[in-house]
Amino acid sequence: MSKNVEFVVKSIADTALKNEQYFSDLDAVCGDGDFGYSIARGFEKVLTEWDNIDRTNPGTFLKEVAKIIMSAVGGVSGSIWGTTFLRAGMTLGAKEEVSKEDIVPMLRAVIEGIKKRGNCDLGDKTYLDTLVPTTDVIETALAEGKDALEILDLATQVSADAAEATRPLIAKKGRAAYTGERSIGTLDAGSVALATMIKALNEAWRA
Amino acid sequence: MSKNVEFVVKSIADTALKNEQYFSDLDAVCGDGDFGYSIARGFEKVLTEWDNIDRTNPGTFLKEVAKIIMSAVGGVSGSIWGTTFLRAGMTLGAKEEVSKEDIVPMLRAVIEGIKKRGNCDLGDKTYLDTLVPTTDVIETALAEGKDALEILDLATQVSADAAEATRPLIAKKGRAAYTGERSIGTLDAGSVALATMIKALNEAWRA
Amino acid sequence: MKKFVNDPKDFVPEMLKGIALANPDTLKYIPEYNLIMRKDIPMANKVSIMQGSGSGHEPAHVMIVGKGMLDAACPGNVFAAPPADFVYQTTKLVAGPMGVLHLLNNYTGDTMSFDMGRELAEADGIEVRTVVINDDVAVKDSLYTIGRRGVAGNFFVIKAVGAASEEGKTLEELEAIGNRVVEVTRTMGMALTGCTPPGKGSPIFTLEDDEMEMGIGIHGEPGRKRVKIEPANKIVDELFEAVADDLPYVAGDEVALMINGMGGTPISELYLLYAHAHEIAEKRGLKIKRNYVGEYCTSLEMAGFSLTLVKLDPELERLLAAPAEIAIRTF
Amino acid sequence: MKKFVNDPKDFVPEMLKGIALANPDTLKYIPEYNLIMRKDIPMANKVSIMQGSGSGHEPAHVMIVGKGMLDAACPGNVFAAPPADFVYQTTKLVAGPMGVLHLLNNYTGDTMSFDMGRELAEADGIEVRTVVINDDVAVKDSLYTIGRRGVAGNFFVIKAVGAASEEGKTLEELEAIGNRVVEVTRTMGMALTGCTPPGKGSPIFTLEDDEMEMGIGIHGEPGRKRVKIEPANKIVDELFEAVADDLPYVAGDEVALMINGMGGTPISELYLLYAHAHEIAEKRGLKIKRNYVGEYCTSLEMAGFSLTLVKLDPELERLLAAPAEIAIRTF
Ligand SMILES: Nc1ncnc2c1ncn2[C@@H]1O[C@H](COP(=O)(O)OP(=O)(O)O)[C@@H](O)[C@H]1O
Ligand SMILES: Nc1ncnc2c1ncn2[C@@H]1O[C@H](COP(=O)(O)OP(=O)(O)O)[C@@H](O)[C@H]1O
Ligand SMILES: [Mg+2]
Ligand SMILES: [Mg+2]
Ligand SMILES: [Mg+2]
Ligand SMILES: [Mg+2]
Repeated sequence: MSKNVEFVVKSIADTALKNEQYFSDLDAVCGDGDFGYSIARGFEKVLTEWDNIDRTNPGTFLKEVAKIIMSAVGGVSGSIWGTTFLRAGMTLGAKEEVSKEDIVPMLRAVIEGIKKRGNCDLGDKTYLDTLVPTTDVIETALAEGKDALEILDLATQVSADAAEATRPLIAKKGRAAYTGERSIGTLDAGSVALATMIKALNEAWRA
Repeated sequence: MSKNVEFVVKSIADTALKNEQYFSDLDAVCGDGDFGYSIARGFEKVLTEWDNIDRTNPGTFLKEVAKIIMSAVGGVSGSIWGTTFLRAGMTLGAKEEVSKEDIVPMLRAVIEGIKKRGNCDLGDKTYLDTLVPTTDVIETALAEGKDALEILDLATQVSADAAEATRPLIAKKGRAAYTGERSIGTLDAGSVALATMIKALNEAWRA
Repeated sequence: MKKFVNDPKDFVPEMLKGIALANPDTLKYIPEYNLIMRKDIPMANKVSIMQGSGSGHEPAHVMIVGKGMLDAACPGNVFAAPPADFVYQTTKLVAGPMGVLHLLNNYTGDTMSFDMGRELAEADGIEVRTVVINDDVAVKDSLYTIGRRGVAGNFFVIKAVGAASEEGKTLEELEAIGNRVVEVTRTMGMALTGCTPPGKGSPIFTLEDDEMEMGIGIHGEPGRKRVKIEPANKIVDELFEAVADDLPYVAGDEVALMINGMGGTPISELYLLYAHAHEIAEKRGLKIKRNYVGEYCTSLEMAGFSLTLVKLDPELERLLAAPAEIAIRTF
Repeated sequence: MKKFVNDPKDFVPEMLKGIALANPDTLKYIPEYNLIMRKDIPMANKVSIMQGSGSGHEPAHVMIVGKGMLDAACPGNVFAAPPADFVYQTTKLVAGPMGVLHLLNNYTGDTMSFDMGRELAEADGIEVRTVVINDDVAVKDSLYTIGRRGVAGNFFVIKAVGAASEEGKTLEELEAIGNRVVEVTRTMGMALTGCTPPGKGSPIFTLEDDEMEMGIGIHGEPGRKRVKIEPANKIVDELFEAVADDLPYVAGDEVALMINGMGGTPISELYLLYAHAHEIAEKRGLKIKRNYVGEYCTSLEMAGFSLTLVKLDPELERLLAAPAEIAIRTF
């Protein structure tokens, strides 16, 4: 099975655990302060069961990761991050290996899945607002024939900018939405988490 | 009716009201922090009903003050300060005027009343520990023929010293007693209140 | 963190274990799904009623499982909706021939989990209906697409459908009763302090010594506005007006009035608040037929309260008055 | 001061007004004596039972007036025993032909007021007996001449004599039952925070973020010792040992176990504490026949709890299980 897929999932999980407090604090500004805790518990369970996850192929592996998250984490985070891995896995189907060409279709499938499950769209101040521009830049870079390290650098930069760009938005989904205009000027926790995960992945890849 | 009796009661009441916070704070160190509040409510009611208190003679006046306190203040303070004015009033009986000779018998009756009602004795870290030495010095000074101002000065000095001298004692009565040895090094609230009242009376007398 | 806690991750399971140990004859605890359920459920002649929601709102919902109230509750972690899997597994465990009623407070996370859980249960052939509770007037419908939040008013929905289910009402009938209660129930809350989820270790928000937050939710989310603390009666005035003018409740209406503590406010203060709310209600010509003072839906140890009005009709009044037995009790 | 209060001087009367407004059919409120009493008292065939105590311990005692519990409560101000006059007037109002039972928690102030009130009532020909409650093991008998304090264990005395009085037991019999409950009841409490009486406006004592106070009373009095905060289970271990070894309660004993919240601790934490207390009890071979988790005797908004054990015999168990109705209720 593709070691790269495992590497990416492991890196994301590690980042979620390392930043538990930071992500919760971000969510506490306008939300209910549970975001970091929630995803940390989900990814913690993924790491606990790491060795026993079905590795028949990368698609199955990702779907199993999704199920673990959905049985461990409730509400928005469980549904959204579960959907993320579920859609990515479903896109791969029974393929033995993941190739460059699979990346963008996987990300687009994730975006569609989240839009449906979360009943949300761009500009709602959710993690979509970072995922979409990041996917766009990856798509362009792949088309331009850039290599993995170049693409990771670009994705790190664009996701960081996109997360920062959630500041002026009004939160329209999740518990942060209840504060209305008071959410203006604050960062979307989910977006910062995604940017942080990409940055950490970039660093891990080079290490 | 003796204006002096009214003057003393009025001065004590004013002092209790003015020092409500201070007396409560003292009680809070080892007790339950209600002493200042309790006696303030009692003397407040005395002042509210001031003009209507029965002034047939000084004894009646003092007994009525006692009843007001006992209907307004609960527990230790209501019983102890009520007993104080009750015993003083009973000592005077139906006398029309209070004379110098009445002072020491009044104070001795108060001491006996408190000992009985409070089931306490000297050294228990109660207001007795200040009242008794103060009574002693007044008795001596009267015997030596000192005048009112001299006696007030002496009482002010002795009561302040006696209150300060409660510091090393272990509280054996009231809620402060529950802290046991931790009450060592703290002032007895009731003693400080008495010393403060005498000092204020001394000042008011001269004004 | 001034809390009684061992490992914060065990906070919810240890609490649930306590509930089960305290009620060995009536309740069952299934740790895998944070599930507290009646031992005598499912029944052939009774719809089963369940609610999820996050933890941290106790007694809602795990402590109000019992005859005439909920049949099961499967909360998520503190302030987190239950995983979809909990909802699915619980639905399967409580399902009898008459079906399962899902009650849920209107939050994105709960909706997502219950939607997914319901889809999975329906795929197994279980009939499920859902009543969404959204009584909080602090959040206006028009302003946010997710709609108003569900807060302490959920008690009345649970009590009414719980009593009706004991009478053998069908799933459709219960759904209709639940929705009818939602329509006539309005709440608004406020806080004097924030609260600290054990897993986070620090307060979600902090208020200065002279500040309070109006229009608070039940998850420590900040509310409508932050203002200087006012005398108790002024606060009641403001909440009462916001709640009563929303439906509106008008002179002649028969109502239930609830003062719900948020967890850290002593019951002495709740009764002081009730006294003034009662007097305002009477001044407005509302007839208080039932009253509720205490903790029904809390935010951990937050100091604060919410005020709820329910417009009664004879059937609803009867359902609210019906006897019920729950995990928490005085005697 | 983060409290719901108007003028602090009105705190107690406004709370009492709320209790009366919430229970118009069953309770009477007499403002002159801070008195909450049953409307149907005195009765010809029942001893009347009353307790005073300070305010700030709600639900004790004004909120546990009702059939099968107290017939009247006349509290003093916050943390202050009632004036002797309240005790006297209340005794007169509740006295029927079978006499009046005074219950009092052992504090100097309460004892003085009740002594004076009883003397005055007896002078009027009313028969009065007194049960003094002193269940707190934190304060040792031998060390202080005033004896042990009365704390949350008073609930069991009230419940037992309340049930027995409904059965028509005589004043002597009730006195004996009350004293028997006192003999088999032990409690110890602790606090994570202090509390603020409304009339004072600032906390009675403050604890650092990492400190707790063991052996606390119910008036915000500091306790036995101030130590670093420990995990919940360790705290339960320490209280349980102090309580259980005092009587002692030994393997084979049938007991009631109570976890009582001090006012600011959410019920979620109380059940977490109960879980561990239950397990220790079982490990020691104690048989838990009845359990109690919630707020019974508080210190305003103090965060903390107390643990009580009662050794049961069949009669006491029956009296504790008898139905009762009080001012506070869920439904
Ligand atoms: N409806 C939604 N669809 C997609 N993402 C969302 C939605 N609502 C919130 N989010 C994302 O989830 C993050 C918050 O997650 P979390 O704190 O677990 O949820 P909750 O708001 O239920 O507490 C937000 O920062 C945002 O990025
Ligand atoms: N048994 C007693 N007899 C006489 N005086 C007492 C007794 N107990 C306490 N006192 C006095 O009363 C003061 C405390 O009064 P207060 O705070 O009203 O009583 P409580 O201890 O009931 O809270 C103490 O400082 C002490 O001087
Ligand atoms: Mg959140
Ligand atoms: Mg005191
Ligand atoms: Mg959440
Ligand atoms: Mg006191």
